[in-house]
Amino acid sequence: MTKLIVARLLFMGPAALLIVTFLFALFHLIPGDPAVMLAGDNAPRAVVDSIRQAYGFDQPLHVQYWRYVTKVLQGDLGISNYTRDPVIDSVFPRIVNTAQLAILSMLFAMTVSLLLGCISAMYWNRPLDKIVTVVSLLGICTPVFVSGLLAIYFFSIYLGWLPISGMSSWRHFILPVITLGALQAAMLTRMVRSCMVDALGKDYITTARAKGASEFLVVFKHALRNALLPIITLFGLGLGHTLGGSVVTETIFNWPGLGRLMVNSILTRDLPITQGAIFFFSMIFILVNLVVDLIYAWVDPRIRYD
Amino acid sequence: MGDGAPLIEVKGLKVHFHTEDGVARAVDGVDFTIAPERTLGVVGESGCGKSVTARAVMGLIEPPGRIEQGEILLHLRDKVVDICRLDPRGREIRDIRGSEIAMIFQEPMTSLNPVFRIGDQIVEAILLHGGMGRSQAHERAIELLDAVGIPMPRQRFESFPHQLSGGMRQRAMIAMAMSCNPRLLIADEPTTALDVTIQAQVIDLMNALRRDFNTAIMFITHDLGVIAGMADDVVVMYSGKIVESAPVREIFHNPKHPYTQGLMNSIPSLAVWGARRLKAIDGVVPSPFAHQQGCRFAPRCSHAMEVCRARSPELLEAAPGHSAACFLHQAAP
Amino acid sequence: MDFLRRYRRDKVGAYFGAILLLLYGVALTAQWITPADPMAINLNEVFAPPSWRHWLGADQFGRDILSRVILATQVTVKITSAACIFAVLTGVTIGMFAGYRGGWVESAAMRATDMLLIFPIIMLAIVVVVVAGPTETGVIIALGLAQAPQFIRIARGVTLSVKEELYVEAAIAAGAGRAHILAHHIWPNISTPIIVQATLTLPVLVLNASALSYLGLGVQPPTPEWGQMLNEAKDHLITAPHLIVGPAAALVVFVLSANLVGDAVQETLNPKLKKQK
Amino acid sequence: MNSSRIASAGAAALLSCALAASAQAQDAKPQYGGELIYAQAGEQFSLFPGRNLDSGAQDVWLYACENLVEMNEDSAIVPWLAKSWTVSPDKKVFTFQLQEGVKFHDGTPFNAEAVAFVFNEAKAKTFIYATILEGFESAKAASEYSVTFHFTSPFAALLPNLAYQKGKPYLDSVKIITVTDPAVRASLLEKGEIDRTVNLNDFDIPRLEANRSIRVRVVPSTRQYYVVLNHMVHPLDHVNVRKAFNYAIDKAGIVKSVFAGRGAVLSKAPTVSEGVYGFTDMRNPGEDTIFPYNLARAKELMKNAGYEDRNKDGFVEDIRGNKLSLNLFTRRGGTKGDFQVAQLMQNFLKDIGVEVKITVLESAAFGDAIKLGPTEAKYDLALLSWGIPTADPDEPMMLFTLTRAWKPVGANRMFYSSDEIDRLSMLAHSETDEAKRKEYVKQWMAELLRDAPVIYLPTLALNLGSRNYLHDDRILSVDNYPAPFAWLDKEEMKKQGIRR
Repeated sequence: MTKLIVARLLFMGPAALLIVTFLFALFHLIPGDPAVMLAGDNAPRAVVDSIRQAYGFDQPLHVQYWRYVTKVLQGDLGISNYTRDPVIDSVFPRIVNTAQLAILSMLFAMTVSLLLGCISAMYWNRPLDKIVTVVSLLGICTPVFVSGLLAIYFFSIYLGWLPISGMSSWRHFILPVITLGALQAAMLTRMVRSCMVDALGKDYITTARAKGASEFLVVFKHALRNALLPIITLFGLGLGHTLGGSVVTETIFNWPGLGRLMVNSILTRDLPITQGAIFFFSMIFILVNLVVDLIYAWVDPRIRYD
Repeated sequence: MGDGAPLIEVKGLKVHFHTEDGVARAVDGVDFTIAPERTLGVVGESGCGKSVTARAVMGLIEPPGRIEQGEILLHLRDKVVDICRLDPRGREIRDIRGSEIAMIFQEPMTSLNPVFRIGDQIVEAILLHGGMGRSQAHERAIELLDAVGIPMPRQRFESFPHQLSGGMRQRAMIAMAMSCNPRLLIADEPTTALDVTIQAQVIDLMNALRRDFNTAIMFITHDLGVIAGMADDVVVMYSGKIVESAPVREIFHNPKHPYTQGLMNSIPSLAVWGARRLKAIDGVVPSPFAHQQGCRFAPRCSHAMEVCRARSPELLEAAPGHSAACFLHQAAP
Repeated sequence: MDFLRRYRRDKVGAYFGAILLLLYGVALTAQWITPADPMAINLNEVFAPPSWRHWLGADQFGRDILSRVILATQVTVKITSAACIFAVLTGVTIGMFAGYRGGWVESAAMRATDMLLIFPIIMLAIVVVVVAGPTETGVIIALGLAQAPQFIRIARGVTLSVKEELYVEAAIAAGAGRAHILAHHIWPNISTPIIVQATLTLPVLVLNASALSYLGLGVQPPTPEWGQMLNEAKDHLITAPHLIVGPAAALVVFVLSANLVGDAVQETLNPKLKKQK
Repeated sequence: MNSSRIASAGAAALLSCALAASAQAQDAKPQYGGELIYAQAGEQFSLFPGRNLDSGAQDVWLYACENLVEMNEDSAIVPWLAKSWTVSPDKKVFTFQLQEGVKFHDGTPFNAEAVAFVFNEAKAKTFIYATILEGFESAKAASEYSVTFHFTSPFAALLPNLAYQKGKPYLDSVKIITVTDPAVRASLLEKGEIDRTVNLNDFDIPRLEANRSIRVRVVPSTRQYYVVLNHMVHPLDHVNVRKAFNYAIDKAGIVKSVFAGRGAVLSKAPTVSEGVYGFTDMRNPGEDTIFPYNLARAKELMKNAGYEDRNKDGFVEDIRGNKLSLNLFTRRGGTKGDFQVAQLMQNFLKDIGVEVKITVLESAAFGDAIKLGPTEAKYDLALLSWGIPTADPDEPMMLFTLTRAWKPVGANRMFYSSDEIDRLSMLAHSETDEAKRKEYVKQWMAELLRDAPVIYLPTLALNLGSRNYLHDDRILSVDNYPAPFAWLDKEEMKKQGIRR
């Protein structure tokens, strides 16, 4: 097991370098010139050239690349083209914000989906199951910006209970967490339901009942432990996605998260910020996947890792 | 049947499955009794309803299956309980399952939960019915693993099902079943999935346990050889009904129902020298969905008479302790 | 075919199966069955509420929303279905192969999947525009690629567990080749979560398609597309609420029927489930 | 990131950070204290003035810093930290007399040294806007309170002398938050979580105005939409075709459907709008805008340019029979309503039989596509907008219509060239006599109407939503929203249940 952990952690180094190089090449492959973006549509060439010269965009690519990599190796992720603030100062706090939102919404999603999924599997094809199915499907179909805006209009303005934007108190967390969590919960419920049905059909369930185990024990211990495999995979993916930041949720609830920063930096070709954001995000993502794989082995002994 | 009160009395049991394709009459009126500390062999081709009967006794009939009619009387020390009337997911039936009646299944590969250790699954069975702390249960489980002949029981306690062979897993199942000294052990084709050598070991093991734990066994199989080595009394089932019931010697040497005779003729016997063609019973087992007048075996029965096609025979005594459901041995009413 | 006979008996599956077929029928014949010209702009009817002339009302340029939803069905259903199939095919083959081979092949494939997941879909889309140009195939590849990792991980997870089963070893002992094993033993076990996941990704694909249209990918105006219509309706949620009804209803019907058909298919393929009912 | 544009008010506005020291008693009603919460749309901005061009950034400056001179509602240059200023006869040296007794936040005195330092530093560090001060050489402190600016070439600067307001600000502090989604900004204003916000969705304004405790101000801006006609592409080099395209566009329809009737105003003059110096109404009498919507006239112009629908397929063909089909490049979300206007262009030009294919490009890719020279540019039409932050026509004249300013050098993406336009532009560039300069600008605009190098479209309007307990904040047509002397009516805030 430890061999696996060490291998994955060692992998993070080269992976980061690979990503940085890949991004650098990509940014110079796709159209879009930061100097033009900075100067604006109507700026004369003189202005554009002066910016390009001032920011070192006119250096040959390999020089720019080498200068960037050496700085990164010393832990300096460079400064943003726009705000000229160090990348770490603008990226790191956003990762913390996104992580808070992601973890809370995934916990919300997990509890809701495990509960609903198991219930609808126990009452397979009976009215309760049908209701859960339709509700979870509606949850998936509603785009986050619709559910978000409606939640704001109803809870914040009409009822006036909850604040709309900002992060200062716990009450600010309720709407974004539930909106983002609801989407993930809807997805996970469907998967939990189908995996639970699969598991409940197995022979060891009959054995468990033959032992005199209660229905609760049969479903939530014997069946659930076996259904956890695909569920954990999806949970890991869901966490990965939400850690990447849900651009829409962050825009609607004005949540200064990683998602919005990453997308904006791509659209405005602010390469240092994109690199910094994706660099941190990839590290977190690899860690999340490592944790998921460890949980995997713990849950399913048949998968040998030693 | 043995003297004294029976352990299990099954009367007029009917279990039907309501599926889209129609109503399947898996068990269509079955009567038999199981005496304490005796082994009842239930034999019949696959699809004759023997497994459904076994699960009915354990109260494991889940929708779309439903017990239409009949009683399954379990004689406990202080009272008699009708298992048919108990709620399959209720508290009362759960106290019986695993402690009064235990069950082992055909597929050792899938009957044990793959993600839990063998020992833990046995400990769970013990703890479900109380009377012991966790550490005591731990030791008890190891004793049981040893009792069923699993080498290095302390280490095997920690291993997972997929780390054991088919035979070992079946032994673990038996250990789990016996963990609460059940008064009846239902074995639903426990040897079918095993190869012959392991089969013999499991049968010897069950006979030994029967004596040590003086447990009654309801042994379900389609293998007449296993019945011969195992059963005290035998019940032969055909298409949801019992066609013959007698002590094991009677069944093998003096089969009265044409179907039982057909089964006996289809066994290769060492006793008879020289090659003789084995006689197979011609025709096919009727579908459980079919509504058929008269005796279900009539279409395939060489002695079929007019009355056999008109009405279905009752299971009546043709000789002391030996009953058959066939008009050959009863006066037509 | 026996599958159809058994499938039809499941009332819900049959009913929603019919709706799904109807939807694909609409998608095929969209151009000819729209009540009005979906592109006709009429600035006197800006945001006209639902009326006899416009059953679902008119949008910002006075175009008939019902006609646009119908025409959009063609675009959206085609793109999302193709992208879903692309994701399933690539995902399952890579996932099964990686799970089965194990060793460095598996870890290489899984790390590549992680890489794919790290890049936001917008980045993937821009690269695809440069490589494949702003065509529909471009959209399909970008959308499919973004969803493939989910299938890869599920397929790999289940393959790892199934590979350990005795009957797989028995099949190998019987001389079955790897392809045979994957097709006959591993795929039936994977089909359940994969089918569910496939029907789950449809709504995500529709919404991602609209995010991509911001980048000038695929559908160029004035051809309508559900995701785009939903986005435009977002800005007028309060002033013109009727704008969102058309595309949202279409999306719900499409996803609901796809998922319920998925359930029914899953049930017919897996008879053991029937016993449960 | 809404479109960035050249920042700060050109030659006349010089930059420094200071707080006016002497306080003057105001009438009793305005009261001190309280925090103003202002929600702004721009995402990318930096507090360091020299670094960023984003309009969002400029808002921030206006709270924290003050210029030597300011611009008021009707875009006249108003003295601020500089009492007065004079220009040398050869227009190469400008001398500013500064206010006495003004201190920086940290107490250091505000004097000529500080001003000179700021500007020399800007030039040395190549701050973005420094290069806009064409020909700026250096700044010297002539005395304690007078600073001189030396230019290599004459630079027209308009310096009327008006009274100014001075005093101590009423607010304790200003909290600026960034909310990118307009619908969320509107709901924050309704809920009272913010006091003031800009760039509201035009369709939300009627709802907000209906709310008693909210006041919405709408002001025409200096940003005018236009469609580039690539003169390198036949027949766009033909003036009748360009005029036909102009007449074919229903500008009122655009204002109504895309901008809810109030988010934009019909343009009264080419490129230059009301807030800009030298503006005169160029509309013919009785017409609501330049090139008013006239489908018949447009078709007629196309006809005598040789374009008719010969094969009755709904599209016009030239004499040799090939169909007139053009591509239109546009961005999406760059400027308010750009994607919608592009679709309407496609529809209106289809009415006169011209097939238009829209290519929506992601902002950076669009930037690349429209920076190319005459031979590489691939667009026939491109939807853009021209804002004039300096409120002085010199910028569009020098960069937009001049032959010398063809892309990639300037911003003449039409590759349009007219001697008369060049002549008028150079004259206006260095003419300091007000009357003469206004006349040149007028002739320049008349020439643009005669030659129609682009399709002229409506001018955007700016909006500012604020709670009614906020008083004395201002909105300028150059997309600035200064509020240095704003104050909050505490009782009204309590009445509205705003607790902070």
